Amino acid sequence: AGQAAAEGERYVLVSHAPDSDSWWNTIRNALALAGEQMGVEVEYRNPPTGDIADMARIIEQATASGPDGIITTLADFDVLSGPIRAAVDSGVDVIIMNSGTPEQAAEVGALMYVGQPEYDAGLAAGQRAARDGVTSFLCVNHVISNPVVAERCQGFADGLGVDLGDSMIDSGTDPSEIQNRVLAYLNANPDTDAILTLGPTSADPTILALESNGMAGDIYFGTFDLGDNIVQAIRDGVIEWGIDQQPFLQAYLPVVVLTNYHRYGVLPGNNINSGPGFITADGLELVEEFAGEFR
Amino acid sequence: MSDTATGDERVKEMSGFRKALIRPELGGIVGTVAVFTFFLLFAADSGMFNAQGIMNWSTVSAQFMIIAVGACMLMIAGEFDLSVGSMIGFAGMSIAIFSVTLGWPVWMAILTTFALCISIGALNGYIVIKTGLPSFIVTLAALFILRGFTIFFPQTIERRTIIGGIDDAAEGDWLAPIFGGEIGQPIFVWLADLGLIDVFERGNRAGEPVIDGIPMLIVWAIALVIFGHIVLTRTRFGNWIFAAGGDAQAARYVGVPVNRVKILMFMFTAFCATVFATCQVMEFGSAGADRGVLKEFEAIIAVVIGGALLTGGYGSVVGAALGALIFGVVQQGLFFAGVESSLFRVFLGVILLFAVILNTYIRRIITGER
Amino acid sequence: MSDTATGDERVKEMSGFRKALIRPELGGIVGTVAVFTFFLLFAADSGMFNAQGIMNWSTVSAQFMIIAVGACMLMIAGEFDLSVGSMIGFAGMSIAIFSVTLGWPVWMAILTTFALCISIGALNGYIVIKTGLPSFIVTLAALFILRGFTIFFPQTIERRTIIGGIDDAAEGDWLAPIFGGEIGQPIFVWLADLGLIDVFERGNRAGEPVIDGIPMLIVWAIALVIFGHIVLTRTRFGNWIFAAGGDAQAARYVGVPVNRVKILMFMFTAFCATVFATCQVMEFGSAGADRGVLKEFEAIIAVVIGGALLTGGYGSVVGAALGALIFGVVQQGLFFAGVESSLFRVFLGVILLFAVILNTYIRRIITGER
Amino acid sequence: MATGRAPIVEMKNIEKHFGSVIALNGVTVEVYPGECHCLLGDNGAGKSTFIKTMSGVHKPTRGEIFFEGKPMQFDDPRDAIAAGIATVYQDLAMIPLMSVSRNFFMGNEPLRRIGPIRLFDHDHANRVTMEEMKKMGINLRGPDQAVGTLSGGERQTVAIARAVHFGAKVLILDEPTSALGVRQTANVLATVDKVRKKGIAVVFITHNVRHAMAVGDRFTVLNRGTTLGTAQRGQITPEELQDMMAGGQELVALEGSLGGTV
Amino acid sequence: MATGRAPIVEMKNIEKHFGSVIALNGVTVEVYPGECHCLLGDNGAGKSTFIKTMSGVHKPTRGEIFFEGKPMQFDDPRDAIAAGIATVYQDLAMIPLMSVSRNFFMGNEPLRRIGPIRLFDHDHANRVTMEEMKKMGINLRGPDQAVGTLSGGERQTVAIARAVHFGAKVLILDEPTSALGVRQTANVLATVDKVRKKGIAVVFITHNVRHAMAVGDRFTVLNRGTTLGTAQRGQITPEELQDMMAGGQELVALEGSLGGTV
Ligand SMILES: Nc1ncnc2c1ncn2[C@@H]1O[C@H](COP(=O)(O)OP(=O)(O)OP(=O)(O)O)[C@@H](O)[C@H]1O
Ligand SMILES: Nc1ncnc2c1ncn2[C@@H]1O[C@H](COP(=O)(O)OP(=O)(O)OP(=O)(O)O)[C@@H](O)[C@H]1O
Ligand SMILES: [Mg+2]
Ligand SMILES: [Mg+2]
Repeated sequence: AGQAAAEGERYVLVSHAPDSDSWWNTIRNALALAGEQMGVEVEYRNPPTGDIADMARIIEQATASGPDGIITTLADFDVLSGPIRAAVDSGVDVIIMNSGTPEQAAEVGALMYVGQPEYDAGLAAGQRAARDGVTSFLCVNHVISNPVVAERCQGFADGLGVDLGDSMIDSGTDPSEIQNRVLAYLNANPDTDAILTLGPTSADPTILALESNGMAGDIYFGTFDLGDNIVQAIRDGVIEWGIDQQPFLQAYLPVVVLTNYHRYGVLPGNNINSGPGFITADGLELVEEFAGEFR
Repeated sequence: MSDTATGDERVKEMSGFRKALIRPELGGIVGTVAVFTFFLLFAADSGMFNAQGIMNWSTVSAQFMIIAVGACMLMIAGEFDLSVGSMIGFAGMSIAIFSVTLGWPVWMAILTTFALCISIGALNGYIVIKTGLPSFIVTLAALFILRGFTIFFPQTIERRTIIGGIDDAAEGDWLAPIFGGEIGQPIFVWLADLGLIDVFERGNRAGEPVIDGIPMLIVWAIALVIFGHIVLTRTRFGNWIFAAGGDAQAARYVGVPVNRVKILMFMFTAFCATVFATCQVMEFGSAGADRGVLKEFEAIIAVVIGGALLTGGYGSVVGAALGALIFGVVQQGLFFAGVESSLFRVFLGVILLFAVILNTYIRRIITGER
Repeated sequence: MSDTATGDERVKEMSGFRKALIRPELGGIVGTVAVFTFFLLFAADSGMFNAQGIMNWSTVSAQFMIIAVGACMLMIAGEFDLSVGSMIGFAGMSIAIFSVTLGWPVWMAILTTFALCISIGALNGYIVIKTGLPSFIVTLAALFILRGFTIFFPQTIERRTIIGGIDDAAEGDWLAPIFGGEIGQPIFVWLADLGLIDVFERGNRAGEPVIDGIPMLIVWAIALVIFGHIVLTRTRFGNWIFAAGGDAQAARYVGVPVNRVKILMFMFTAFCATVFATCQVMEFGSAGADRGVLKEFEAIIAVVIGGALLTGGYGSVVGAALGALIFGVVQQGLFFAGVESSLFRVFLGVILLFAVILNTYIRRIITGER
Repeated sequence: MATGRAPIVEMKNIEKHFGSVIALNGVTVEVYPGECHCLLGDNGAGKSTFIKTMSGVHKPTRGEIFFEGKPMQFDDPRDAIAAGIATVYQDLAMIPLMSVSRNFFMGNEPLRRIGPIRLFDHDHANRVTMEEMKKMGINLRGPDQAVGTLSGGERQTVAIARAVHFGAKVLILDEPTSALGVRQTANVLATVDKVRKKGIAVVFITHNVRHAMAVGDRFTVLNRGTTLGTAQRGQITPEELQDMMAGGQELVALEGSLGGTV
Repeated sequence: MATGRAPIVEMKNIEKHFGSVIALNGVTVEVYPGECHCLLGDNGAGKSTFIKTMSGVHKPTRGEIFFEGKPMQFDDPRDAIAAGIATVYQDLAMIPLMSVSRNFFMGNEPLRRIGPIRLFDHDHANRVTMEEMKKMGINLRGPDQAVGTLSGGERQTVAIARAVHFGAKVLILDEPTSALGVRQTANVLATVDKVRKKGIAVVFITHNVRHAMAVGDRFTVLNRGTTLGTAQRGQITPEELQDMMAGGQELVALEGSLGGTV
């Protein structure tokens, strides 16, 4: 961590995701790209097991290492607000990305919020599905113990105006188990209208599950976040829409904003909502090319 | 001269029936019967026992079986391997990197991965043997190291931790179908024609039977169980496995090559993990850095439910396979029965406890252990 | 009559210096020195050794220490507990449910949780003692059962897996500050006045020192280490712990109440896990269902790095504390040094292996084990 | 030698079953202070089981135990030890990883008060251990030497020294000489003799008739869980004892040189 | 009895060090076919270590081994067993959880060919085990009875029967009688006698002079890792042997009844 970069600014991005969460690769790639383009030094940090209490320590650590700015998620306001406030107070500029809400970001003293409030995204998706005539759904949650992601299901249920109840299953992360649990659920609840998956980890096996039980293209299927197989499935008509919260922007913009703020004192006046953007079969070219890498 | 000779007045006789019943697999058999009875009573109308439902829990059980066979034989040989889960992730990622990133033919990627993973298994075994450390520690270290690399390599090379596109690469490959294919399709078409199994009613495959064929995963599971069972009970090497786990020193004294046996079992466990990973990668077409997390525990649990002794020297592959079946059926059955899915872990823990208590009782009767 | 008597011509003498050096903690001491040297060389200018940085890795190490003390004493007593991580999640959730959902006063929620968790620890111990099963299996079952309930209860009651607002509930509570508070604030103000530590530059705490005080977490860690060390080396009960783990049968023969010792150690481990959870909940104000995942391994690793023997009867609390320190410093230090975070696991695995090999060597010298 | 005095331990009609195995089937034995009572018998006759009921390890399935005339029930080895029955088991009760002095005082740790807390008095323990071991003719490297580094004979000696030191009224020795060399055996027998002279009752289990004859005052022979009776020293010849120990059956015929040597 | 014939095993100047412990310091012993060679000595004299170098468990630090006149190096117990050296260890090489027949054939599994594959011939193993155990006078419940359910004496017999069955040319017994009762001991001694008469060389370790005198043809006494020499049967009295075994030092003085009985 030398301070040898062209202009010398150093920014640390702290996420709440465990090491292996593939969605965050886009973030890392965008972060690296922004660092390169702006000529600043960037670092990516995350708690290896996804434990948010460990994440608080990482924010404290980042603060101690004296960066110019910290970009962090606000996965659990109670846990993270203290360390983030301490960072702000000790002179580090903070931008909240991804999780949390604009109000919470303001409350901890962050410069701004860039992201897609999870609940709101779920709600928007639910409202859209309700318009398409959906009345019951299955939410495939591959990280049951992560409360942030579960907000999406809650929002979706509220958007539909139904009770979440038993609609959310704990699918585990093993693809074969996810596939078979989805099959089991659909078998036991054949009148399910829609499926909501919360990311590529649960979407990919669900696509296979639907292909194997013949419901592909038949059942209303929406997902969060993008990946190779999701894009292909959207093209094939298996998936209705994918909610793209554009992780690229969530990492890229804060670096750009912070750099410009530190160099020229300019700062956008508003928060930036990077999502929800609904990706459908139309206009998939670029999405397809960069899915999982920059999209 | 003998206290235990037939007709000893100091030992009450055991009935012949009871004796015939008492086998290492008994716990597994009882458990399997109990589990099936339970779900037949409470989830019979949920589709759990129609063709699709059966295929569903069979596939999940087959997965567990593949790793349970390896874990079982290793456990009987007196060691265990916590790195199975990480090895699964590592093997899948290795195939993906070789075939997709480096563009090797898929068969070469698969064979290289097998060679690589089996060597890592051998290294685990070698360290355990040479340092005399408990395998818990050595393989715990391997768990962390392998998982670390599984995340590090794709991230550094491909800038992502899920690598897809393996199915495209595998198109036309001669080796890939052995792991990812299906067999017996005509049988199912015929069964569907007879009306014995359902056909799809809607969607783009309407009219086709709901089951394509038997996935190779299941074939592998059955083959490995049979192989493991024969090796263990019918061969010289099997006797050595029991001996190495029962008392390594005693086995060494009478000339059993204990070190070789143990290292080979570590390699076999790695082999099973790699089979698991390869089937998964070939079926799903992608490899992720988080594949296989906690699978080491699931393998150990299946083996222990199946009656093996954690400390080695006792157990049966058939038992482990039944353990895997119980595990798979309970897991999927709870979904069919509509039980709140977070309670699955609670059930798992409870079943584990009951199974080992039952097994301990059976084992004491068989071996006269005190 | 004695082969090992002083002056035995068949034993080469060991130098006095070497003998003084050889203690169970030696591995931990060597490791600590090595780790600090390493980071002083490679991360000295990263802020790792300024006030905030020191507080950062101290806090993380203190966390590990709290659970390591329990795990260490239990391991010396010959058992271990894989349910520590789940217990942490469970305890936190229990406090949250009692205080937030049910609206009990926080002190009552905390005390009830302690009672509950210690009872669960006692139950673990009781099952291990009564059934004679390996603690690996019993506590593995507990791992699943507790984690299942930790997810199930809040989801059923509150429809989410994270419960916040505990800090509001704890406002003015007499017990909460003992876990979530800080001490020594005046010292830091004074240090800041002297310019020895930084002050906040802005916000509503501008002018205050960047470090408020020493979190109770660290106080608890130090207190538990001292308590554990004294109990283990200075009391009758400590001798019983060693005896129970060294050879339970032998200890029973001479009248050591082995069952009581083991159950108490399970309870103490549960106590430590609950302290950990309570400190965390009081500091952060919320409890989540995923808290504590994998902490059981981290505790065991710290203990083993600190020189304890996985099979019981040998080890030291000070060693375990040093193991926790190494663990914490390496984990945070790698961040400070800017190492790719996925490599953390790789480092951890490698350090674990080296540490146990070193410790095994030291132990053989001390105990004449073969 | 025992008449006129009251027995210190009386075991009456002791039965012990392990599941389907009947290990003891009504055994009655009395032990007097100052005598060395030898317990003899075949492998599996139930000797170890019998003394384990005496020392509280097993609870008898049926039968009564009187200690110093009063009926006693030992729930736990602790109770027996507290009452004054010390036992050196066949499977040695020593913990190899622990130091000699910790082993010596295991279960009887000396305490030192510091205010309200009572700590293990290591200095006292170390001093006593060194002294006691020296008395037995063993020079330790130091009191913190691990028991694992001692030879089998040395460990046996530590175990006996420990039992004697804690003021046992009854000392039970289960085959203490079986793995010992000639010198070590002589040493143990001499110790038994010394202990007996102090008025302590010794129960001594052995397969070796000569060792039994050397130190025994009375001999009880067990066979398949029952007693074949108790004989006084001088009332029985080694040959008769030998025959009884073999369970009253003819010995396997051995040619020439072998006869009568075992 | 040994002269004129070539020794089957010659151990020359064997040294064995364990780290800082010198367990053997140059021991030379010859074993002839058909003799029973007794190895005697104090606890820790190095007897077990010595026979372990003979049977391939330990590699000697220095020294040479000749087997049937040819220099031999055993890297592994397998090699020694293949050459015809079978050993019954002090710490019994039996696996309690395994069945008697699996234990009996452990390391020597009989194979049955089915096409290209060779399977463990369980029928053969079971039959042979039952027969051999019956010859030794032990009636098993069945060949699949676990060894853990046998008594110590029975296990000892299985171990010896196994060694003899596999056509050993040299049979090494490490303190086989130490934990045995009178009858069992007589049985083992009779077996040794029988085996010796078949022309097999027997190396017999014991602490009991009488057992040694009963079956031994020659006696080698070890003391602190070196040999005090080898004596022929008839050239030495039990008392001299006793003295040598105690390491040539005076025995601890025992009063009256104890003298000369151990
Ligand atoms: N815990 C136990 N469970 C079941 N059976 C037991 C147990 N302990 C002893 N036995 C059986 O009880 C009988 C008597 O055993 P015990 O150990 O008392 O014999 P012993 O006279 O001491 O023999 P040895 O001379 O070989 O030491 C044996 O048949 C033994 O197998
Ligand atoms: N693996 C080993 N490592 C270190 N020292 C050893 C080892 N094995 C034996 N020794 C030491 O070597 C010496 C000889 O031991 P050995 O077991 O050969 O004696 P022994 O004559 O068989 O005694 P006993 O009559 O008690 O069986 C002893 O001092 C012992 O402590
Ligand atoms: Mg006995
Ligand atoms: Mg020996």
